[in-house]
Amino acid sequence: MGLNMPTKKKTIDASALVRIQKENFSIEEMVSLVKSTSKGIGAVVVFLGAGRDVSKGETITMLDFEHYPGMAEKKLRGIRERAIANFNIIEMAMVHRFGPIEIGENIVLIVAASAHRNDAFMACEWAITELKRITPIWKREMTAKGDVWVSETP
Amino acid sequence: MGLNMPTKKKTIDASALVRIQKENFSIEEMVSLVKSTSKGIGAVVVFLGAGRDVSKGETITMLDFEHYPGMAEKKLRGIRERAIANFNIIEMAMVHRFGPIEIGENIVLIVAASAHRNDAFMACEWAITELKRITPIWKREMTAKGDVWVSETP
Amino acid sequence: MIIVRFFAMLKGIAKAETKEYVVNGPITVAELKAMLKKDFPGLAPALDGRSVLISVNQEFASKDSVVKDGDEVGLLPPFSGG
Amino acid sequence: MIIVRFFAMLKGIAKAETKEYVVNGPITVAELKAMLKKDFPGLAPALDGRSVLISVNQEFASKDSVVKDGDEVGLLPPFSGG
Repeated sequence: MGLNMPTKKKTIDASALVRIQKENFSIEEMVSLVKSTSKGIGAVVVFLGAGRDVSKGETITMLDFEHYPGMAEKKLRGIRERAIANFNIIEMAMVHRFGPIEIGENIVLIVAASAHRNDAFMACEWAITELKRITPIWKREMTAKGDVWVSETP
Repeated sequence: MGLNMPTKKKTIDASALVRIQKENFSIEEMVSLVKSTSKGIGAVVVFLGAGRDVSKGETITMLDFEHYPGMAEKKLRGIRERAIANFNIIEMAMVHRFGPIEIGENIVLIVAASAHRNDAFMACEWAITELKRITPIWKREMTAKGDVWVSETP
Repeated sequence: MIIVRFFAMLKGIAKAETKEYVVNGPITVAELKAMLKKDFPGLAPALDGRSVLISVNQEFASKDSVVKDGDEVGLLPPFSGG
Repeated sequence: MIIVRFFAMLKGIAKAETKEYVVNGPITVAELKAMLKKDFPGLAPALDGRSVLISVNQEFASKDSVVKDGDEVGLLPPFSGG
């Protein structure tokens, strides 16, 4: 009766799971896509980055993201592959937006799915840290004092 | 120009943020509700628990959750309040379902929102662990060998 | 009257969802447990072990906690939510 | 031809998005940097510092990496995605 049989995983094209896009994304849709890959998923951890109204004490009125088309996607695909190889997760999705982003809007989404929650938490946290470290994406903050390219990732 | 002014927080009734319900929940809706409380939110971490098809090597065909009405909600409200008091988060929402739940369906949702991501990760992980520890909710697994109440929380 | 609520597998063992007791004055949780074991012998192992928690008016209680007329007592087997 | 792409604040300093160089043979990243500094003196501090990374064909490169005809080079200031 299927005792100890590993649950089958459905393969989904990486281009659906890793995306850099101008338009907003649906959290529900990305979570559903990830969940659809395996009935063995018991835990999903999502990181959502949103535009804050204050950064280092400055009031922000708007954000603008630039990316290196091609290379940014490649780096995200690499992060997803390493996450799956190095953590005990079943699937991961990553979406980052570019272009103008209003305060409160979504910027980035990472979805990590595993059988047990600890693996999904670890992989999700690692992936967003790695994204910030190696993905060629740049943020410009519009403040009352003018526009500034953010050069430090906290 | 608002330098270092703490971003204002909008208070939302706890009954919208902490719920035990039979019907499914919308992740998007709960994340939006939490995000609506402050423009200072830069990071949202979500934990979603779903029904797995295998548990301890047994194939599961369906789940059924029972809760102690009143006490379960009270415990979740307490977890939310302690999360906000003890972690540097802005808001938290918690939803747990009861009744029959199919494999792959959503069971529990925790949404933690903060200015910076580390706080939201820590609070979200703490909250799901605490939920499992102190909330009077019980899971019954339907397997080929019969129905079993799960008595160990891993 | 004290109302005792059974949950999960305890409901199956007791073959009941609730049990009501009329008391003349306050009693302890330990005394209530003794009454329950008499009425539901099948619950004895669970009530004697450490894994079943007791709540009084929806707050966790100890064996010395006082239960009085109008109180609601819960017999809570190990939780498995989440 | 080698195409050099400027990003974020470097685009503002260079007042250009790209710069193309015709080369007779392979050169190193260090040699390409010297050419860029000559054509865009404003980029010198960024190119001499450690914070700007260089990519060749969308992979991170070092100063000794070889750049040849048809390659795409990226001048990448510190990332701030996420």
